[in-house]
Amino acid sequence: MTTKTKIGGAFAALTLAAGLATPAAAQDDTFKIGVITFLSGQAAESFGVPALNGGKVLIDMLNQGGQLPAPYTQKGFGGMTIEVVEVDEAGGATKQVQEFRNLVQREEVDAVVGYVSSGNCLAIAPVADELKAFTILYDCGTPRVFETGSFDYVFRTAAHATMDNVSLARYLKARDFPVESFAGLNQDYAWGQDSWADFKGSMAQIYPDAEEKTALFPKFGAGQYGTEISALLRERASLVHSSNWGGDLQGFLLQATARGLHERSQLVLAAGDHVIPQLQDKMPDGIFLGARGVNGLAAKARGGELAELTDTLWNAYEAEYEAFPVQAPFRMWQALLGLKTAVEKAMAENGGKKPNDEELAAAMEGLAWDAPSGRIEMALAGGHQAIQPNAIGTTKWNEAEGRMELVDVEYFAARCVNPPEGTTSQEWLAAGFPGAQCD
Amino acid sequence: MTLKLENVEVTIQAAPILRGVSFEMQAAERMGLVGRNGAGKTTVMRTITGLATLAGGKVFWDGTDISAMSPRDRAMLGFGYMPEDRRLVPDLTVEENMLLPAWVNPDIDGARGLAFVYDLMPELTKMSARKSLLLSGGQQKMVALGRALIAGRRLLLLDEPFEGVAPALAKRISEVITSLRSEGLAVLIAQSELSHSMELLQRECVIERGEIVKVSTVGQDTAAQPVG
Amino acid sequence: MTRSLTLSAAAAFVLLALGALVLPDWAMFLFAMALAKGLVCLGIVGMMRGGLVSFGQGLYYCLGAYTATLVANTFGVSDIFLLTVLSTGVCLAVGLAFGPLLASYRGIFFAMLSLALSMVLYGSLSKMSFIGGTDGLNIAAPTFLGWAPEGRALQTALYLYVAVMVVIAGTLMRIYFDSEQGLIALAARDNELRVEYLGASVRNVNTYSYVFGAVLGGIGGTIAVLALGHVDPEFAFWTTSGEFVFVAILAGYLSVPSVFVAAIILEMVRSFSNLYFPNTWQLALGIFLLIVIVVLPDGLGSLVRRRKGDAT
Amino acid sequence: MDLVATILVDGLIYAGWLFIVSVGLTLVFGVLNILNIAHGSLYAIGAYASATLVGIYFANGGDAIPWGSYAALILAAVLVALVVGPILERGLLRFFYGRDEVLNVLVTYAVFLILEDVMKLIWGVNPYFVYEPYTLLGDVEIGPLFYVGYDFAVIAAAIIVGLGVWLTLNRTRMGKVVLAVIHDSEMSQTMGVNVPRIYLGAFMAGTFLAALGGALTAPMISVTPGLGVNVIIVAFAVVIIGGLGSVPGAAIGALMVGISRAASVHLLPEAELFIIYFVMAVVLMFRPEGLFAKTQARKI
Repeated sequence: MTTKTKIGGAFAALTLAAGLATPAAAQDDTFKIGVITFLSGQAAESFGVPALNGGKVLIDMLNQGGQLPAPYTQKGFGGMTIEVVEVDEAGGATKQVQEFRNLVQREEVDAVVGYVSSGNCLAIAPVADELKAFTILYDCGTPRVFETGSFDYVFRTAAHATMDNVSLARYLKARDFPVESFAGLNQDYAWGQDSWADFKGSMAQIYPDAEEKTALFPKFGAGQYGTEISALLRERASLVHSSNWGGDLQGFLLQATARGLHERSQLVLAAGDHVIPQLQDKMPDGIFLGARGVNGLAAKARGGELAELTDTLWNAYEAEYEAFPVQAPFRMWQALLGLKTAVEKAMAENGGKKPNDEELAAAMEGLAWDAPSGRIEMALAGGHQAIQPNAIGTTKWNEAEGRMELVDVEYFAARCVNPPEGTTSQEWLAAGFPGAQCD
Repeated sequence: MTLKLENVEVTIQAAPILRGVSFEMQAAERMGLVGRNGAGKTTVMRTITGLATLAGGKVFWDGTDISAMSPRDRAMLGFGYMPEDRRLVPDLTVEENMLLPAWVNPDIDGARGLAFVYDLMPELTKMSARKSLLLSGGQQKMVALGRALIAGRRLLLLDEPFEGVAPALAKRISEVITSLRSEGLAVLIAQSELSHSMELLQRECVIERGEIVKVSTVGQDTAAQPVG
Repeated sequence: MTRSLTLSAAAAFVLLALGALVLPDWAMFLFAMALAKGLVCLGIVGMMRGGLVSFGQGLYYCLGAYTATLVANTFGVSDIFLLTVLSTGVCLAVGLAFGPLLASYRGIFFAMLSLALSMVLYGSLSKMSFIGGTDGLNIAAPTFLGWAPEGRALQTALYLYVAVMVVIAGTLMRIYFDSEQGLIALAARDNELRVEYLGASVRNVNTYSYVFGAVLGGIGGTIAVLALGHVDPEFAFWTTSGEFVFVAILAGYLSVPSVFVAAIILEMVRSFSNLYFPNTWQLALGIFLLIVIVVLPDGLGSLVRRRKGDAT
Repeated sequence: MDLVATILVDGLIYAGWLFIVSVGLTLVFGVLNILNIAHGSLYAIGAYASATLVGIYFANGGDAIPWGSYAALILAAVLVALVVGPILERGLLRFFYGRDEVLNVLVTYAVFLILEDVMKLIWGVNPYFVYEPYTLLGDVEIGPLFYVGYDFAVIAAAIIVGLGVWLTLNRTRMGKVVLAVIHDSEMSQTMGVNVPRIYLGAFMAGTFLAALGGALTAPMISVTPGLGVNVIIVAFAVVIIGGLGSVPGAAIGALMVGISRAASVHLLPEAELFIIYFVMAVVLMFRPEGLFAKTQARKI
């Protein structure tokens, strides 16, 4: 009994501690967002930290007000100062669900913007709906989030990953690249597996005669690709596809180019732009790559109406972090600008009050806005899933200026590389892209 | 007085193993520590080598309190320990096993020690280059004795040197220990029965359930001395 | 003994149930998750009594969670009782298959082999893209004998359910600890050979403890997945199992309730270090682990026992 | 070149790397009886240190003598061993000697967590590159395939490390004293062996080998956070297969894993992830303590 009571005492104390830790009450002149992204682990370097940095640059400019071109001239979100609570995304889905609940229920944030990992997105979406907490998934790629579920309070402001690989196949066709056979090297987890399936599916439509060769799935974070590169060299495929990212992509490129794989096979990278600032001239010329949207170098090269917005953020980012923004900050920008548009739209409708979760969700549904990455339209999943244009280009080192350029860039309209509403991406690929609107 | 244990208490996992053990040994004295299995003989040995942690009491060497001294520093004082289960290094040869104390202690002349041991136990010469892994239990016992002899210039602690050894070999080991009489070092022999060493011991301590119950001069059973 | 055990079980339940009244929403969820994980850790504590530490308890945690999810998604079952029984059954079967094999291993080898088994499950699930691969699967909120609560009611119901499970499992574990088999396990921890000489089979006792651990892992995994709404192969990853071991070590093998207190402490520390040190929460957690291991080498349970010792 | 030869070459290259990262783990376990999860962090620190040092080397006119970068790689591992080794062993691990093996796994797990963030605090999250040493040795053409000369340098390094460790342990007095401590540290103390010093030395040697593994790998990868997580699991598997504490065991374990992995990538890519656990499970099924468990002297 003594044991029980002592432990009971400890338990009661914990209960009390939990009960007392009440958050500061949310104020009406600030808008508090929880930002969840990788601050540690392998995705920190390539996605998490650049995205957070991009977010900070934008939020600082918004909080100062008047720094951005129209329609983003109003200070903060509808005049409210933006406040950020950062959470590290590393640690697995279990931890993320707990942290999400803490953010919403303990920290009482007004909106959550986060999640690079598809697994985390899948886990968070139902919880967000259960808690009726307005949530933006800003980065994760899996189409499954809205294809296997529907959520009232959850929005994804970036296109899902199907677009990346459809665009690659279309790019090959657009440039009349001859493909007799193709092989793949992708990370052994859902992202790599899905990307390969999408690429294979797209190739089956666009290059029906091309032969599918070996598909390698080295362990995530393996670092050593010697054996895989031997296997790929032996295959002599016309193409080698990879959706690797971060350290895995850098390691693969370093080892593959040292052994001449890029001379034997054309390398095509679904999401490869973000390693350019690190690899510089170690990135070989002539690689076809995408950036999961018109992001990074492709956005800079596009010019046009969005040039002012893009350049403003680009320059601010470059000044602050001494590197140009790659895909991750672009996706954070489109999420935050979308949130700003939704908040201000909701305030216009409710008479200028700080909008609650319902009002925000109503405003966000089917919204369209401009971001440095192009026009973002919440066109799928009943207005909860964005589509956006995409671009693929070819790497070329500019010796004179000492920087990597993207040449022969092809831009694809959002409706050319994304499935239409009502079709899952798998069905769409299998049916040969019905309803695709390419110019 | 060379070695003195004063009210030594040792507890292992809350069980008292030694309860106020006290005795003394003189230089060049040969003493037996007799008791049944589990009486605490090995723990007394481990207390002297420093392997067992004292819960109470003190150990003195040459009048200095060495209770807090590490096993290694005690080895440097010239203690040689032969554990009951030999504990040789299986990957090393017989000679290397015996030389090990000399390698780590500059005060020990390995070559001389080795010559002394081979002289005492000529049968070890033949197997000097064999790995101790390949020896029989009895052979290992002799190697362990040789090792203890090289390390132990002042005090020899022998735990059950005759246990599990063929009678002929036991006799041989007994002879070896007997022949040490001229070397002037203190020897403490732990055993459950005295049969092999009666003739070489001067005194014996009887230990029961962690307590010394009797200290007597060998052969004079009646003249129990007070413990202190 | 039986009477006092019944009393303390009842007292423990009342105490836990009080939590449902006073805890804020986020904390009730945190406590429910901690208690569910505590069930898994209780299984490790059971093995620790016999000197074995499983570094692969994530195997059953994951297996239970996936069984519940697949059954729920395939057959539309949402009743929490039925799901618990089914996934526990699967874990029991797997535990019975591996138990006798693992029972002949000791120390670090037992730890590493159990780890390898859970990593094989992790690897297999990661490859199975038809059930979500590494992204995992979602499961809908459970019903309770036809009642389908939402919001706070759902959280409260889940919390009370796990509280009941904790009290039942804890009581059974206490009875097991004090039974002949349990005492043999404790004796085997100190000297296995001596126990074998006495004619008891350490192997059998270790098998029982392992199978009991498997069942508890299954229950814990089922409740965790129903609370979270999501499962992925990470449930079987070695770091997950490592955390269970940490909780078991933090609790010590002396006291049953301290397992659950330890589980709650770990969740709280993790949650707050995450909030206050988003960039260095691993550092904070690591330092916390070290402090616990240094200050409480025999776990929280020893703290209680030490005080008890002082009192008498 | 036929497939079998390719598999052998690839397998050997991978095995060389595996051996370097595992041998320190097995050595530390053998002497200190601690299965060091933080070994993976030491590997990562070695990679960061070598990236930093080689970077400094080339920034200060190293281009004139690029070969000097190899010295910088090794120096980085030595520095890690000299700095981090004593901090961890004297500052932390020595308080846990003789404690439960599994508890000590948790202690090193805590160290692993701490070091992950410490590395982030020192080096940030941006990647480091030192590709110069990787391309310096040129290409080796074997049949229709190109290999990078550096890959074979890693095999050579593995052989040197293996022979070095084995000869030190079995052919020098100090090594034999270490063998005695590995077998029975308690008995060694009573023979006068300075066990704490041996522990420190062995841990520093283990740290050096882990850091060397990282330092040699750094030129072929980008050094980023989270580098150590995967290393530790494969190194565990290798030493468990070979028998904890056995240097030849680590070599055999590395060869078995390396070659079976290479065979799997070429013939059955789907199985690559499992192959290491498969080999481990099969070995443990027949040899519960691994292939070369510590030898025991006969008891009778």
